[in-house]
Amino acid sequence: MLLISLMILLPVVGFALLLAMRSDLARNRLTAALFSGVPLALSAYMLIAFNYGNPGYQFTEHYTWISTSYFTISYAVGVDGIALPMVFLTSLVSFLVVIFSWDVKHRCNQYFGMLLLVEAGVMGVFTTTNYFIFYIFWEIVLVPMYFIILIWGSQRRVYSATKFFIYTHASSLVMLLSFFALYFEYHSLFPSRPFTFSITKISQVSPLFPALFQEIVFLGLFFGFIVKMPVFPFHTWLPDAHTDAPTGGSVMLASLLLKMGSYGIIRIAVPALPYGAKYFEYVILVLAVISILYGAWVSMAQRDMKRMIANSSISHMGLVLLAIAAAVFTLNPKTGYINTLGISVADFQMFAHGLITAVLFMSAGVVQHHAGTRDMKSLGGLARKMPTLATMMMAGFLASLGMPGMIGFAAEFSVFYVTFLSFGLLLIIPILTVVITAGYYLWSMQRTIFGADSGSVDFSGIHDSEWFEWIPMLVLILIIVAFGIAPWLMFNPINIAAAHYYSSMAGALR
Amino acid sequence: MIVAAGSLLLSLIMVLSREIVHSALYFAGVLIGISLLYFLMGAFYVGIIQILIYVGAVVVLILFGIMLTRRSILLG
Amino acid sequence: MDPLLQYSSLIALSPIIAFALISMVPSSRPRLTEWIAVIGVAVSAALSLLILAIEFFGNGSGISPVAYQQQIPFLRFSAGAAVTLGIYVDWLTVVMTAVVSSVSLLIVIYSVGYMHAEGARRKRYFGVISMFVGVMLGLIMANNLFELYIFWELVGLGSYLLIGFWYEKPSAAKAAKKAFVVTRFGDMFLLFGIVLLLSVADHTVMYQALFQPSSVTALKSSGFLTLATLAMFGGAMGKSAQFPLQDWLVDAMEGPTPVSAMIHGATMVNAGVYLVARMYPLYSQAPISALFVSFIGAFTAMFAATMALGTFDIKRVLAFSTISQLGYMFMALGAGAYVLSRQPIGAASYSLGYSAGIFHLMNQAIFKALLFLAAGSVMHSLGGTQDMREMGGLRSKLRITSVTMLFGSLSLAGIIPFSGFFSKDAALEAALGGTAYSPVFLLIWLFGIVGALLTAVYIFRLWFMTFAGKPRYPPEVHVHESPPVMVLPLIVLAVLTLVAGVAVLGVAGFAMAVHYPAVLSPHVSPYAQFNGALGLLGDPATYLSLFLAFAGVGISYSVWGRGRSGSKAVSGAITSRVYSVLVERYYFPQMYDKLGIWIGYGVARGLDFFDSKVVDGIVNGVGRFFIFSSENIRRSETGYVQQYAGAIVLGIVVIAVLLILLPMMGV
Amino acid sequence: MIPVLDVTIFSAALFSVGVFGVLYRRNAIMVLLSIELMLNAANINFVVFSGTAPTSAASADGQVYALISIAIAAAEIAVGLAILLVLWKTSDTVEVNEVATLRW
Amino acid sequence: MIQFFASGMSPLVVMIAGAVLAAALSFYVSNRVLGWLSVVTMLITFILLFMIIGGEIPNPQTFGNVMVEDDFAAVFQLIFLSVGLITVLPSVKYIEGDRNQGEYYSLLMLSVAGMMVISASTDLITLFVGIALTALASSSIVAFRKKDRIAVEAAMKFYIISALSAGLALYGISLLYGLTHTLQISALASSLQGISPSSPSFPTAMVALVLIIAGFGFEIAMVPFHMWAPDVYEGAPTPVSGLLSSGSKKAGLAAILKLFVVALIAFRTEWAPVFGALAILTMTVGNIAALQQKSVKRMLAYSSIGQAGYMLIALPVFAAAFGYHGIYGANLQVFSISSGIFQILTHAIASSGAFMVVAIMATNVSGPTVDEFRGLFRNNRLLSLSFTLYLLSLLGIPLLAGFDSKLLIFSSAVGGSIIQGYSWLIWLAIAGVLNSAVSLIYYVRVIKEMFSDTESPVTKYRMTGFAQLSLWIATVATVAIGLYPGPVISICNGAARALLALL
Repeated sequence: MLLISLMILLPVVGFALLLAMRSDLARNRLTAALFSGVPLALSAYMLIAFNYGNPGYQFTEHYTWISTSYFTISYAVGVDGIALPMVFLTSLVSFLVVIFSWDVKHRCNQYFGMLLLVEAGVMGVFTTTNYFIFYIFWEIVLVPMYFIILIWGSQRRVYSATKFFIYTHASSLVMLLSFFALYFEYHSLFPSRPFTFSITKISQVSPLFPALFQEIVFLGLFFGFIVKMPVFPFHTWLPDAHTDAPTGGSVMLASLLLKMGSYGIIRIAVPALPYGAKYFEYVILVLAVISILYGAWVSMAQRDMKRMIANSSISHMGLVLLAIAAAVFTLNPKTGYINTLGISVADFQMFAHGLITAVLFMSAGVVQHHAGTRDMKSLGGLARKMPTLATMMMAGFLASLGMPGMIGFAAEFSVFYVTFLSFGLLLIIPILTVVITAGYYLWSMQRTIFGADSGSVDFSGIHDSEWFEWIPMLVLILIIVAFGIAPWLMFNPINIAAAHYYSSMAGALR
Repeated sequence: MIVAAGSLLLSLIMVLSREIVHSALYFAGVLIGISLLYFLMGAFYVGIIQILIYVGAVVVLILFGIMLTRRSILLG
Repeated sequence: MDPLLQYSSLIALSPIIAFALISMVPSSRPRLTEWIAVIGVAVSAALSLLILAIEFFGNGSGISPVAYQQQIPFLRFSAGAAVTLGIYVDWLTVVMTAVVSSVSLLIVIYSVGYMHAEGARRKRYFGVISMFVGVMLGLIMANNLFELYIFWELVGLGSYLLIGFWYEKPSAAKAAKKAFVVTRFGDMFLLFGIVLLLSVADHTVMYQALFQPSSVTALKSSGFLTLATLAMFGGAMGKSAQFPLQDWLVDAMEGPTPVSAMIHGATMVNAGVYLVARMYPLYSQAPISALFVSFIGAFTAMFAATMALGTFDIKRVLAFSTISQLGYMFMALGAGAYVLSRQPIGAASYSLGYSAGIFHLMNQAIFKALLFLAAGSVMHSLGGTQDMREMGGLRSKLRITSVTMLFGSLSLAGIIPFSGFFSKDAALEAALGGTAYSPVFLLIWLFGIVGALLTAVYIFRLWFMTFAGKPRYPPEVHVHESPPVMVLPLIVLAVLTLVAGVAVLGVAGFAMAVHYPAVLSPHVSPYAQFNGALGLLGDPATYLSLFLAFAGVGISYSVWGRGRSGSKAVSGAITSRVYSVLVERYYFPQMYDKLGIWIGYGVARGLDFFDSKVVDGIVNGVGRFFIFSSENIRRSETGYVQQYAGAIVLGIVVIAVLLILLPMMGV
Repeated sequence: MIPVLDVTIFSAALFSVGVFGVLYRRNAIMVLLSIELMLNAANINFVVFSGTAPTSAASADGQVYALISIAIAAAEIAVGLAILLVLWKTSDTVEVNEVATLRW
Repeated sequence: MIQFFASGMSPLVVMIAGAVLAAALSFYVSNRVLGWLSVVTMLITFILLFMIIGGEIPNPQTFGNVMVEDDFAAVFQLIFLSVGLITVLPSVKYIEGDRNQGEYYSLLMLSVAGMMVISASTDLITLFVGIALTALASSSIVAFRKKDRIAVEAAMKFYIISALSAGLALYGISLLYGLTHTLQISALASSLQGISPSSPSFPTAMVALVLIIAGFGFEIAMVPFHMWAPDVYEGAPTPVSGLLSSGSKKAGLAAILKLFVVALIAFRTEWAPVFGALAILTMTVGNIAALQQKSVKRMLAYSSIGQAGYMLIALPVFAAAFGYHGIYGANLQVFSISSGIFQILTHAIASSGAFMVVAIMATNVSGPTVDEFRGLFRNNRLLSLSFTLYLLSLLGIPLLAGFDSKLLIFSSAVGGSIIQGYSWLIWLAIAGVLNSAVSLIYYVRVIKEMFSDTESPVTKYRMTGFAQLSLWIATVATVAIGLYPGPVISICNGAARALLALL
């Protein structure tokens, strides 16, 4: 089965083609749509063909890439229940972003090419089962994203792009070192077995790693991942990058790139170093809680709409980390037992946030595009001029603040549930976010789409969003609502897979 | 021993001397001292080559160089 | 089981389907949306009344506690823990759906006339209002707490959309936001309580499982029961606008008047009361929570009534009145629960508080909807003003409106034989009943009784200022009675205020709602009803409150009733400090604004500053540090080759030192 | 026979003088001369150690190394002087610290 | 004839012959022909080297205890030749208007020949001769534009420092000779085993060690022996800078590998921490100093210093692995050396490519500033894209050659840190990683300028076919090795094994 490889390769081919093409909007965007549309179709097929009863990896592929006596790297990909929502999210959001960017005229061939390359990288991160390939894709994502911010960004794009690049690159290098540590430790623990970068093989023996090793290496991995998520206090690249990126870039960044960090934690950091995670459980918890409240609270102070949404992402990704902390808390060092519910919930919240935040950034992009500013203080009364946009934006905001009937609520509730299971009454602190989030979203709606014109923006020539702007949003909202009404459709496979994926820990100790 | 001490002294004077041409001459002295040392150690061939090449060629070369790179010889 | 119950989910679904249909209608055809909305709500009303009638008159006495229940999956956390969606029909559900859907129907019909001028925007109005009714009914029919929370939030969403219907008015947008945020503050506690229950109560929040005596006992012994019930009451306080979260409901008057009627009469605010009633098996085992509920309710009842005295906005008076009446309901429910909690499990037999609370809810729904619709009719005829100082003397112009409103006022004031009398006195009696167990209830009862007096005063102040005396509105306003589509609901509701109390009490002894706590006491007859009108009338306290009600009306009449609305009494009072406190609503709005600005925005600004200066400052500082060191290292390249040579020699020395030191350091 | 230790001490001293000269003198030619001193010190070592070699082949090696080094030194000085001459022509100086355009 | 070409010495001989021929013919043939001559010479050598690596020409072949042509030598010679080729091709255009082009090509080839000697030598004096040959040829060629003050200044600095280093190194070598009476590296390795920290000759050995480190540290621009490098790289004709950065520095590394991995292995516990500290220092100073450079050439010079720091990581890791028994230790020995060589190789390609871009950009000596790269992408795609690829490769972005090698070298450090007593090796990896992050700042600065929208201040660059070819060679090598490093890694393994075979 070449399914996954195709999903990774097609965007790369598209990228190469687009770079080779001339800058011709009509043809470029069709090419981009094609090369991101086919992966979407493939992932839709995957949703159908996926065996939901099988908790393990499916559609696996395995090729040896580099092989020497001491260094073996294999290209290995596969999808299980944990990766499935992420894969779907990636192909969906990428395609919708291409559609949304239908009218980007400036250096359009490169723009679409970069978008496709980001898609390929993210897809690779979510599907690979090899540490090394994981890192490669992880890094590949940085370069096109950097260019997207740099070339098509707004005012402070140079600063933001550079900051993004340096910050995340530094963290990923630390992560890489930790991978190496795992690689060698595995071999020195089992000299009879060959060196391996296989995520699954290392996870299968992880509880046997010595305690100090786990603690140190976990710290490295954790740092690498939480910078990407991002988590307080390593989050400051995010508002800048999101704010200055073009809309398509912001969407990719928020919907997909942030998920790479949390995905890394649940796929790698915790299973590979369970006691390291256990050792730092309170660190994880505290960082998560701070991120949740801090991100939300800082959002409230923002005037720039995108900046507000970016900060809210910090808050929502904090919920992901909170769920992870809840799972780690249940880990029993003696038996290797872990209640993986937190892991599943984290994955689910990632999926939810990926869908929702795309709508948010798209709506901010439309506002920017049509009204010419994102400054909420100078906006106002947009709903009368742009009813479609206002509807979409409101739906997105409501989804983000956890309105039932939309996927955000199911995810948020699950997070609170697992938090209570692990931490009990401590839940009262993170749950405050429910109010703060509602506060800043509603306030920003009051300032932008409701009320009267502020008078500082000329609304005379303004018109409602274009078809290529609202259709992607509508599609996302429909999916948000669909999974909001029946979240079990996505949650059950995640849950089964997470339990299976982590079961090896107990097995190793037996 | 004396030769060695003498050479060392000469080398010091050479390094410290303010006039370059003098230095070059002291340098020649040092080299000759060293070649003497070679003779004393029984390495005659090396000693001869030392005199031939160093004292014969290198010092001349250096003097030549000094001459070419000075505005006025012997006037500092 | 009645076969009709299988279709009971339609009660909630039909307005939601109507909403979906309306959203597909092109906005150029608003008329169609009216029809769809009316039909959608009418279907629920018809169905729920039918079920009520069948259950009541048909095989009423044989009905089991859980008449009907079904579910579909939502989230499955593990083998033992899952949340589902489903419907749950018992007596409480039947009563509540009947009240909510029928009153809503009348309001929707009224809206057809009231909103006529809105043009194409009616599509949005009728769409949202259908949704609103639908989710409220869903809330009532939910079969577990989680599902209740879903609808609970959707009700909040509906109120947000409706209050902010005229979103281009900044005050409306602000009021909508306030309504949502303040109720969400309460909802947060509710969510917390639900999560708590879900986690400790065997991973289920299904009513059926939760209310098993065994599980309630287990909860109680786990120590979480009080916390969970208190947390849930937090949600109820938000939704039902109890002190200190009452203020949003007053601002919510920014919405169209039928919306106010809907929120106050039929739907939203009742949700909190419903929640406490639904969770009665839990509250009746948690004395602290019960006492708290009762106390907050009683205090709010009196507190809101005082504020109602201080406003000239006709709708705001009614809003305060709603808050106050909801307080009575909580007072009754809490008192009943407290008494039950003091009796041994299995032998508890005190249902007065519970019955009174639900009964009052029903009556309030009716007369409050009536009052609001009548007020809307007044505003409609006057061209939109809400200030009572610009009314007066309308009795002759608006005959039907004034009479129906009088009915509503009498009911609210608790004048026999209007429905409000029975339920309010029952509530006060329930509070008095609590004194046997705790002296606090004496205070609670006192609050209630003072509130009753004030209620009569402020509602007749409203009535007199509006309809009596001389006209104060500008003469050019052409006053006319509202169209039939608006008047008809008024008449229906007015009749209901007159008959509901007598009918229910007389015919059924209000047996149906009493059923519920019987879950806790299987040995007691499920029909341990309170003794109906006779019981009430046999109690001296009743006469006290009745006297106070009449006294209140009298005071009103003496001050405002003789056409002296702009008189000295008022102007004198207005200057007094006490009065200004009332006008400013005890400075609650300012306090909330301050709170919002200081805690919300102020801290946010502080954190933002911290974020950009400190956290990001460190990040940038690291960068600057590198640039700084780069500059220094760069400057070490002086261009002097001898310095380079020196560096080499220095390097040699350093390496030598390293070679000596490193073994010493044990590397 | 001259004691080996003494000679090595002498060569070390000579080497140090050379290093000192490199650092101390500003004139490029003097720097060159000092470097030559260092090379010579190494040569002395080669020669003196060749005397203590266990085999005659190893002993011969030492002297051969010395010769090679003399050759290299000669070549070096030639190239060095050539560069200095060019420097003189372009910059009008052979003071090493007067040519410091390239920096930072 | 066939016998000659079957000899392991043939590449060296061909190179020297080419150099002599170029100098001799310079009066008779046109400059263009001279360019072709050097290219052809290098190509022939290339083919010969491939035959050696492929085993067509028997290897290893030893030459009288002073040289050996084995896989190690061949791989390094291949690197030098690639660099030479990449350097020579744009040179044709670069020195178009200069006189004495014959000498230029001749010196260039001689310099490469010197490097080849270094990589093949098994005797310290041969090594020294090779270094002297390289240094002398390079310093002359730095002063190739003898009217150019800056170039001459650079030559002077280069010359003085190289001569000083030669003095230091030679003195150290002479001390070693005194201790063992041999300069044959394998013999040294065994006879130095007897010197333990308690033996009386140990201090002498340490002095020799320090002097040798200093003397050879100059060649690879190891901090604190690096200070000449930026000035010289900036002042030299740009192709020569490329040669220095990518060629002679690598030759220095080859020398260091031979010296420390083979000859001085007995003192590994002494030099391992020293090299560890120097590696960290080198990469940190190089990368941080590069941050604030305006001249791209100077920036590349510092970057190349920083990169040398990464390469040095191989040494302490090898030291750790050498004492470690079992399959793990044996593997790690080869791994560390091999990844060091691999890093040398990838850096040589990317760095020479980058210098050639700079050479193409400007024919003036001090080179373009970062600002002058603004908008380059609009003017010249090949130039800007290939430059981006080189920089990203230097930075270590996946699927480019530099990434693979950086990865191997860092991973070898992590692998070594597991060994008892060498846990500090992890700091090398961490420092390397942090430095990578820091280096991103200045690499990205140039990339950012190239892709900015503003109009380029400089007109379009017209490139000769040769120059384009040079860029293509470097680009293809960077990408191909990045995508499929397997074969190259196994060649490096062969080289590492050949080096270890000398022990």
